[in-house]
Amino acid sequence: MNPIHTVDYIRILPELVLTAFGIIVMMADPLLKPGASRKGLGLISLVGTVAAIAAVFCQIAWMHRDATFSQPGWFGMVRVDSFAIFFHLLIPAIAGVCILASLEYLDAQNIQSGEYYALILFGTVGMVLMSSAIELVLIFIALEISSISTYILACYRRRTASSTESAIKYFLLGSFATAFFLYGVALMFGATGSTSIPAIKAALTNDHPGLLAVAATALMIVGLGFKVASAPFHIWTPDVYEGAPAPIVALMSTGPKAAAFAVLLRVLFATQPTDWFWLIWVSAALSMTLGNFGALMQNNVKRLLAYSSIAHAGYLLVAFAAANETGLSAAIFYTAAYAAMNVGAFAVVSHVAAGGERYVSIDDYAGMGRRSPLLAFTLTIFMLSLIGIPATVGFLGKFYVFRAALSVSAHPNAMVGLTVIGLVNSAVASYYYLRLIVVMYMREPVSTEPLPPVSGSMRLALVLAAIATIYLGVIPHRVANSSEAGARDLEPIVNSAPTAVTVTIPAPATPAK
Amino acid sequence: MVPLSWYLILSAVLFSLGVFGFLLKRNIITIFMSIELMLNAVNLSFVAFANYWNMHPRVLADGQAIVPLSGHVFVFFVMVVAAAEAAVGLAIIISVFRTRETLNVDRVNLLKL
Amino acid sequence: MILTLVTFVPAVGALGLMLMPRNDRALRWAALIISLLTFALSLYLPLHFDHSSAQPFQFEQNVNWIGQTIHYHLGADGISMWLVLLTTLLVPVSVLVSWKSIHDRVKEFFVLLLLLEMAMIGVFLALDMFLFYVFWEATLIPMALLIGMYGHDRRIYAAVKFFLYTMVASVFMLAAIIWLYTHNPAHNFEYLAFRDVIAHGGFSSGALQWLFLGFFIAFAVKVPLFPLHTWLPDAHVEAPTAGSVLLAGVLLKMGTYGLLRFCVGMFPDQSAYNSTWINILAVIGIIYGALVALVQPNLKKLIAYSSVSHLGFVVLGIFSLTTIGTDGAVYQMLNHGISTGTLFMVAGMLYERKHTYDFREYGGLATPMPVYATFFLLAVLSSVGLPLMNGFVGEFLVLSGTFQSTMPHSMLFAILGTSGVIWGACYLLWMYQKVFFGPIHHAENKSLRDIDGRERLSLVPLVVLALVMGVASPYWMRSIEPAVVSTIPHASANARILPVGNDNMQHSAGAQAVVLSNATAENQKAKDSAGGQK
Amino acid sequence: MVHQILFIVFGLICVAGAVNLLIQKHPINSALSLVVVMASLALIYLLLGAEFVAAIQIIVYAGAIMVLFVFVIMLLNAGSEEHTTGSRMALMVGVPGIIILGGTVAWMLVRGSAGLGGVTIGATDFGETHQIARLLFKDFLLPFEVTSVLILIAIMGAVVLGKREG
Amino acid sequence: MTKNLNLWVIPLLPLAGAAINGLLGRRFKNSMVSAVALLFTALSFGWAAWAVYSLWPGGPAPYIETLFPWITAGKFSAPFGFYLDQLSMIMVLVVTGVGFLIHIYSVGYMAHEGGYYRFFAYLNLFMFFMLTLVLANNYLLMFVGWEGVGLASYLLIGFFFLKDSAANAGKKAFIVNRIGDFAFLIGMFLIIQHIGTLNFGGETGVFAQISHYSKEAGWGWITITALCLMFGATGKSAQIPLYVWLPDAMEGPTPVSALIHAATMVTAGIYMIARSHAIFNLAPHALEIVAIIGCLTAIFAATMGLTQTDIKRVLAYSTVSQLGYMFLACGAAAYAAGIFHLMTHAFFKALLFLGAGSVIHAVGGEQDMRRMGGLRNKIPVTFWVMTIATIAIAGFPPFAGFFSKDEILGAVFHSPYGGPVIWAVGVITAGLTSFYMFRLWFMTFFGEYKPDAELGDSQAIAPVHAAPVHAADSHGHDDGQVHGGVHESPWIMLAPLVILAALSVVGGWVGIPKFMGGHNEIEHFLAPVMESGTAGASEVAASAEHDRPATYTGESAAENSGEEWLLAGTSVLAAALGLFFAWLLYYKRRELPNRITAKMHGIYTMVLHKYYVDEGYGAIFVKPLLSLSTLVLWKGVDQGVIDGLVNGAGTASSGVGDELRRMQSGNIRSYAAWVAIGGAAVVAYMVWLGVSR
Repeated sequence: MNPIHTVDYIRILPELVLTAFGIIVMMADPLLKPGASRKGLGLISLVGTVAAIAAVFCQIAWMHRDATFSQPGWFGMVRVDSFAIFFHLLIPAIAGVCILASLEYLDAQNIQSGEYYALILFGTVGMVLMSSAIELVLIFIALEISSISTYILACYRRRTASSTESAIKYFLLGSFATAFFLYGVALMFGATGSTSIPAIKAALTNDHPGLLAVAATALMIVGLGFKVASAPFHIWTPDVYEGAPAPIVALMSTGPKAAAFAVLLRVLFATQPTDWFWLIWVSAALSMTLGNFGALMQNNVKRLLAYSSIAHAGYLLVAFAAANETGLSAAIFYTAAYAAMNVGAFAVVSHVAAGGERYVSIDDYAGMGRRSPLLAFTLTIFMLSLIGIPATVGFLGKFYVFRAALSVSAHPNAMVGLTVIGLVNSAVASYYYLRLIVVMYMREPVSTEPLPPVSGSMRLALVLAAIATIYLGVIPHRVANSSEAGARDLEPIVNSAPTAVTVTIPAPATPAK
Repeated sequence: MVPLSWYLILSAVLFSLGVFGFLLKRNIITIFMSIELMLNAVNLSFVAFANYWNMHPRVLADGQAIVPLSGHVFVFFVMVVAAAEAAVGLAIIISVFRTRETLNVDRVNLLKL
Repeated sequence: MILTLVTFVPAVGALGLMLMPRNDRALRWAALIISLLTFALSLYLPLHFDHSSAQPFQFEQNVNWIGQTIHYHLGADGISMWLVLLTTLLVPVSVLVSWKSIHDRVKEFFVLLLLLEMAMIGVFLALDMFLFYVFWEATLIPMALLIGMYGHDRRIYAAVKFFLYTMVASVFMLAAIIWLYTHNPAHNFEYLAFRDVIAHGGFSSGALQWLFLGFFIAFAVKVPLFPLHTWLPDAHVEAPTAGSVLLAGVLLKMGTYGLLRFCVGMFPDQSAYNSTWINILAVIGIIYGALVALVQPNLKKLIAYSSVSHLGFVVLGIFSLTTIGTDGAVYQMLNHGISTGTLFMVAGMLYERKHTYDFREYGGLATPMPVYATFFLLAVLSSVGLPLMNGFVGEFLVLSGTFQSTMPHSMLFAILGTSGVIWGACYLLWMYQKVFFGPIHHAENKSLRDIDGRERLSLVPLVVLALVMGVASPYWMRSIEPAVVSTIPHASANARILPVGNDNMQHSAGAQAVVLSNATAENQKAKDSAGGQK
Repeated sequence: MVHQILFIVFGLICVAGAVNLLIQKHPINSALSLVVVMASLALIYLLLGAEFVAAIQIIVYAGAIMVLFVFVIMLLNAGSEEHTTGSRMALMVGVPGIIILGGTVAWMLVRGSAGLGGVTIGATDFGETHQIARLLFKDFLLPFEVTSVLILIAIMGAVVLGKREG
Repeated sequence: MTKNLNLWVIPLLPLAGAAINGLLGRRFKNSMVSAVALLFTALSFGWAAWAVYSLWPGGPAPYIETLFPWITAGKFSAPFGFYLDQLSMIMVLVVTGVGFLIHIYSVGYMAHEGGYYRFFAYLNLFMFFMLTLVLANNYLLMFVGWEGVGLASYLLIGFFFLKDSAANAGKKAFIVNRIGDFAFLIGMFLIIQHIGTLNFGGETGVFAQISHYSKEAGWGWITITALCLMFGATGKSAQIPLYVWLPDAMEGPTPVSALIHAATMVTAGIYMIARSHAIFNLAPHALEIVAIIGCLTAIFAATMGLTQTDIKRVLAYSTVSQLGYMFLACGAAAYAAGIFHLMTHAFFKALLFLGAGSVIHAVGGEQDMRRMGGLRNKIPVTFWVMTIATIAIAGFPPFAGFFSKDEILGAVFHSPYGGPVIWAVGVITAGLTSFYMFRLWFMTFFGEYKPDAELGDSQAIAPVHAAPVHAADSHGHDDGQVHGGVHESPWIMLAPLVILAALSVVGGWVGIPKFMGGHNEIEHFLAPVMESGTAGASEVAASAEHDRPATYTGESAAENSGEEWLLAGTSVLAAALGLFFAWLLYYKRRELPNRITAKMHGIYTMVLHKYYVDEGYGAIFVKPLLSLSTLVLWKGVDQGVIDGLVNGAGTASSGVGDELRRMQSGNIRSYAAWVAIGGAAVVAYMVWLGVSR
């Protein structure tokens, strides 16, 4: 008899779809003559992401049909709950926008290879899988899939030294961190005898977690902290982002990050929040401060955005520190918020950068308001959102985060302190984001050479991102609700969530069966 | 028979040596090797723990028995990943060499500040 | 509903403008028409304002916005209503002012202007703290861009300074708002709910103090209160005329409005507790601003510092925590909006002709441009606080309110504040003389053309209003006072005045009855009680 | 007893190999010393009764991966590394870091408060291939399948990055 | 009550005139402008006269009329209300009457000036505010007029605004007045706080309520209030210490000096004190201070008048000194006398100024008396009216000045707040007055005409701000027409002079005191007012140590007429002495003055420079203030400290940012080091945590 049921295939439907399209693209590539534009493949892969999203909707429908759907499947490997669904929707969307942004970029850099798109799709598979995996083995593999594909993509402008350098840095440090993560997993396996998160959760909550478990958690935090670029493991970010192709930065600063955050959530909340509260607190404060202050004097837009992404990871960690349901939903929402605005920003960057990524310094944006109103306008929206001006998603994201931070019962003063640090940071940050706006609108252009016309695909990408930024900023109900649902679904695993930070051993886990 | 902690300490030592290698070696390939060393250290502890749990089976709160062998499986997957990483990593190293004509990691520092 | 219309007609108009082709003439007219339409709509408010209703707010609209917690809640009371009218009046005026002076990137200019109007109106009408904060921050961007895109030489510095100052400050307010929300059992951001929570929440005075400061700092920067004022001169000097007009006319009022509605309205005890040092700052502001204005070599800088001085009066009045003082403060907000707005407009007209604000370039202009001189003089007088002009009513009420206040040392503050009338005369007359009197040193000044019809058209309403408001203040007071009374519950207790019957009560009872809608009642009561004592 | 002697022997060989990896100047020597480490590790696996793991350790690691390394080293005919002082941080910050890290972990393990105690482990009859196979192809089927994607990416990556321009 | 008088029309008519001239005047012909101005002034005079008549006699004064509320807030409310009692009757008639005459005069005088319409618009505006001031039914409305006249005088002094001196003088006048108003406001606040209203009349008015209080022995709030009001009055009425603006105010066209700075505006302070007598009567200390300030100002200004050579400035100082008399009267609680002198002074001082104007007009804008002389038969009419005025002000019976001045001196002598000493000072002042007036008279009309005399020390004479010697430069006469030598002014200018001359003669007869067989109508007329508020006060006073009623009335002194004759005689004698010396020094032996000045050079220069008061104020207040504002506040605090901090924070944080970026050495191994140390920290912390549990 076949122990695997149909529903199990539904549980990994998006992954299947993405893989299928990836393979199609990969196969189709040799059929095109070398040197020809790969736009067509790009469109196919775009369709792939859309199909993946459709698949997710099918999953949602299924979920509504039978309740057991969100139980663990594949012998406790994956768990497609609303938490996973949220990221299932988010990540392919990101990938889609990045592909849109890449279409003209590749031609501009004259890179003709379909594998590019295939790699994006496969990487997406990994990320999507990360968000639904609840078994460390699977998590590890998914993580590696997304990482390795991004290593390769980062290296894609391989004629240029900067690109390869960023790739090697990313690769070496990435594997370095992975080793830490693995060591943590190993110790965790030693502590609990299992690598399945629910099991670990159960083991840790029942008998008093020993030193091994704590050390294991620590090492896993190191590994994942590297992936989400939170201080003090953020240090690779600026170099890698500067060297990598802009659309790929758009992807890797949002997609893998979101996925990694998902994993971090699942892992962290399998353990005792009291263990890591101060860890996250410090890391959050550090990330925000280092990120923002590092960005203050940046003249390279890509580096600037890299630092800003560190800072935003910090804001996100604030929500982690809140460690209750509102905190979770805030964190989940923030990933989406950050993705929306950051992808948009990098899309603009990748267009302005033009062939060989020549124009990436702030001065190249001078007088953008005249040279290309559309780009300037959209970029302004993204910057405002990154600052956290109301009516943009950036503001709501921060708002939810700090609301969560202030609503925790334990450590109230610590959290108020963290909130103040965060808010002051966002005020400081407004300076360098504003700089970009200032340059675009208040300076006269230095290079009279007109910007390349914005292609339809890029327009679409920008408009999509901008609309998402504004829409989520003004009418966020649906997304906010689904993020809350996600948080609630994480709760069975994180059953200590509502009474989050309390030293008392929480009630035993409801068996996830 | 050997105490578990011996194995673990050996793995810890190997891991630390791997980190040392990463920090102190200049040749990118060697650095990559020290990463492999770290992975091996991890594998050792996996196997050791698997063995330990095999001797001390226990039942989790939700009535599931733990599966000691998953440690071995994990090692298996780690090796797969390591192989994949090796392929990609070496490819990257090659393209770095093509653009830089050097394998000295200290010379690969265009991107800074 | 009407409030929503008033608020968002400009925004819709801005969208429309964005889609219009770059035809400057058409854009100008479109902007003018939209802003006038907004003004017409806003006129609905005073006409349909119910002076007898016991409701604190009128024309309310309250619907869920984000979930149950965040509402889209607009409402107007006497205070916000008039501030909204001030806004809707000043915007078309500033459109007229920038008619010729803006010729580059006209479209962006008017779009920003209209967006700014939307945000400003929203600030005054929002009754949901979240919504309020949204509008509050939303004013930042258009203003900063107006300064930075259309300003003068050091415009970028000014724009960034303005932005950062306000941004940093308002962040603390956000923290306070969120904190209050998380401790609000009703789990919403309703202003009134917050009031109740603070009143009955049993928070420690320490917590209240922090919250109060959180709000206070945000508003104090906007006012701007000494020593947080240094962004103002730069912003004003660099801003285009329309920008200055709106900045001085409305944005500063957002600060004082916030102080009144939120700091005083929500934290009565803390306000009383902190009144002393705040009043000290206000008085310093009055005198300091005046003295610094006195020695400015630059027309616009002088006016900017005069704003610091004038807003000091407003703060003084608010933190006298008396009905009279606060009435005066609110009235003074409107006055300052009109008089200083006018001053900036006339200054801008001068700039259009000669492209400098430096006094040394001027002098003796009364001969070539008499009409202009007249308007300028009227503006100056209204801002000097000459009786029968609007400025006097406000200052007088503020000062007498402060004088009677039971807050510590208030009498001293009142006396020091009163000295402001001297300083005001000093620097404003000095300015006027520098520009208009004395021999003409620069030959080209002999041939400066007097202001034309459009410019007169933009000035006349303000000047007329300044005169009318100086003569017929009760028309405004009758809607302002109930609002003030409901905002500061025990204001009357803070006054040291001996209640007596004013004989005009008997003489023109008719007029009185109209004037004091529900204030009369309590006056009467107070009188009776006093009579009892006598 | 035999166990312990064997463990100590192979453990020492491991460490020696690892140290040699560090001190060797020429990458090829480092690679060979790494092979030594791996081989002896395989033997330690055997001590732990993990035949399957031991086997693939030899086949995959020593066999495949290290060959790949050596191949690349030859391809780029990397000479012995010259000593550059690119980063003081590595010494000033990193070394203490490692010492703290290793020290803490080791201390923790020795202190045995890992809840595991000083239990002794050794060869057992478990870890035979068929058990692993059952696990691998039932419980861990999904990861196993997913690795195919991983391999695919690796191949593609190698191809993309490796192939000459054009 | 009686029929509605619509008092509001009286001030509004001139306002209408001002509005018409101000808005449309530029398009009018001069004749049209003057027609409008004169018409509306005349109308308002007529209306005032009618109003007074219809209350006269013994009508139910005071008549109160409340139009509509102006300021209402909380428990406070101030309406637009007008108040007509005997006091305001006199004032309104003086203002409108004299004002009308001066309007007529101006038609001729200003005929050739630029900005003709502007002048009349301002003049009418002034009338409006002045009438508001005198008719107001509450302090606040009075304050409207109070500030308004200040504005009007600002505009009119600065009428020749192309002259810096004129502009400065106008500004100075306004600001100095503002200093007074500052005190006035404080006074009002005090009244509001303690009484709750600012209205004069009515059963709840200030005066009705204040009568419930009893006289203050010490320094209670009433005294403070009174002092505040008094200080306000010193500003408007140019008393020490705020008199400095008035001499400079002579920069304005002469009719302005006549109307505003002699006849009407400057007397507002006196009027205000008289109006508030109910308050002052309760504050003996305040009264004493008023008296002292009054007499000090009187003598002080008189001495300064001795040395001035600018004809208008002499008159200016004499005005200050005369105002001192009125203050003195108020201080002696002889308000009626004060008002009486106010009226007579309005006549002859207006006359003097207009006459001086006519002289200046005749000699083509020259104002320095040393360039005049021998004009008596060149401009006979002017000469004769000036003579009358001079006699009147010098205080020779039976001219107007004599009676009012005598009334005051008598009152002072008897008053508890005055006494013989102050009386003596007053008499000396009288002597000085007559001296410098006749000096002016002789210097101008006698001797020989020397239009281009060498002015040795004109520089020295030149006062700080305004240089009267150059005053004529842009004074339109020269540009206007070519002067064929000295010529008499046109009749439109002379007619008002003649009328005023007549008034200066007979004006005093309404106040012939008892002992001269008259019966002091004016005092009887004002009695109801002056007695009104003081019911409580007087009975307290009666019970107090001295049995005189607080308000001085001639009756009280009627019985011992011998003493009265003596007092009157003394003052006349003093005047005579003054005349004699003037004759001696400036007619008989013209070389004497120079010798004397050479002798007592120190004192002379000091007096010549008006005791360096202006310089003193400049050195003590103005300059330090300006430098403080510039150096300390603006450059120091504002740009130095605050902006320094702000920008410093900016640079500091960017510096921090720069340092942080150093972490990004770009070297993989150091990055790994960071990761390692971070990992070590994390692990160490966690293990420590685990152990500590």
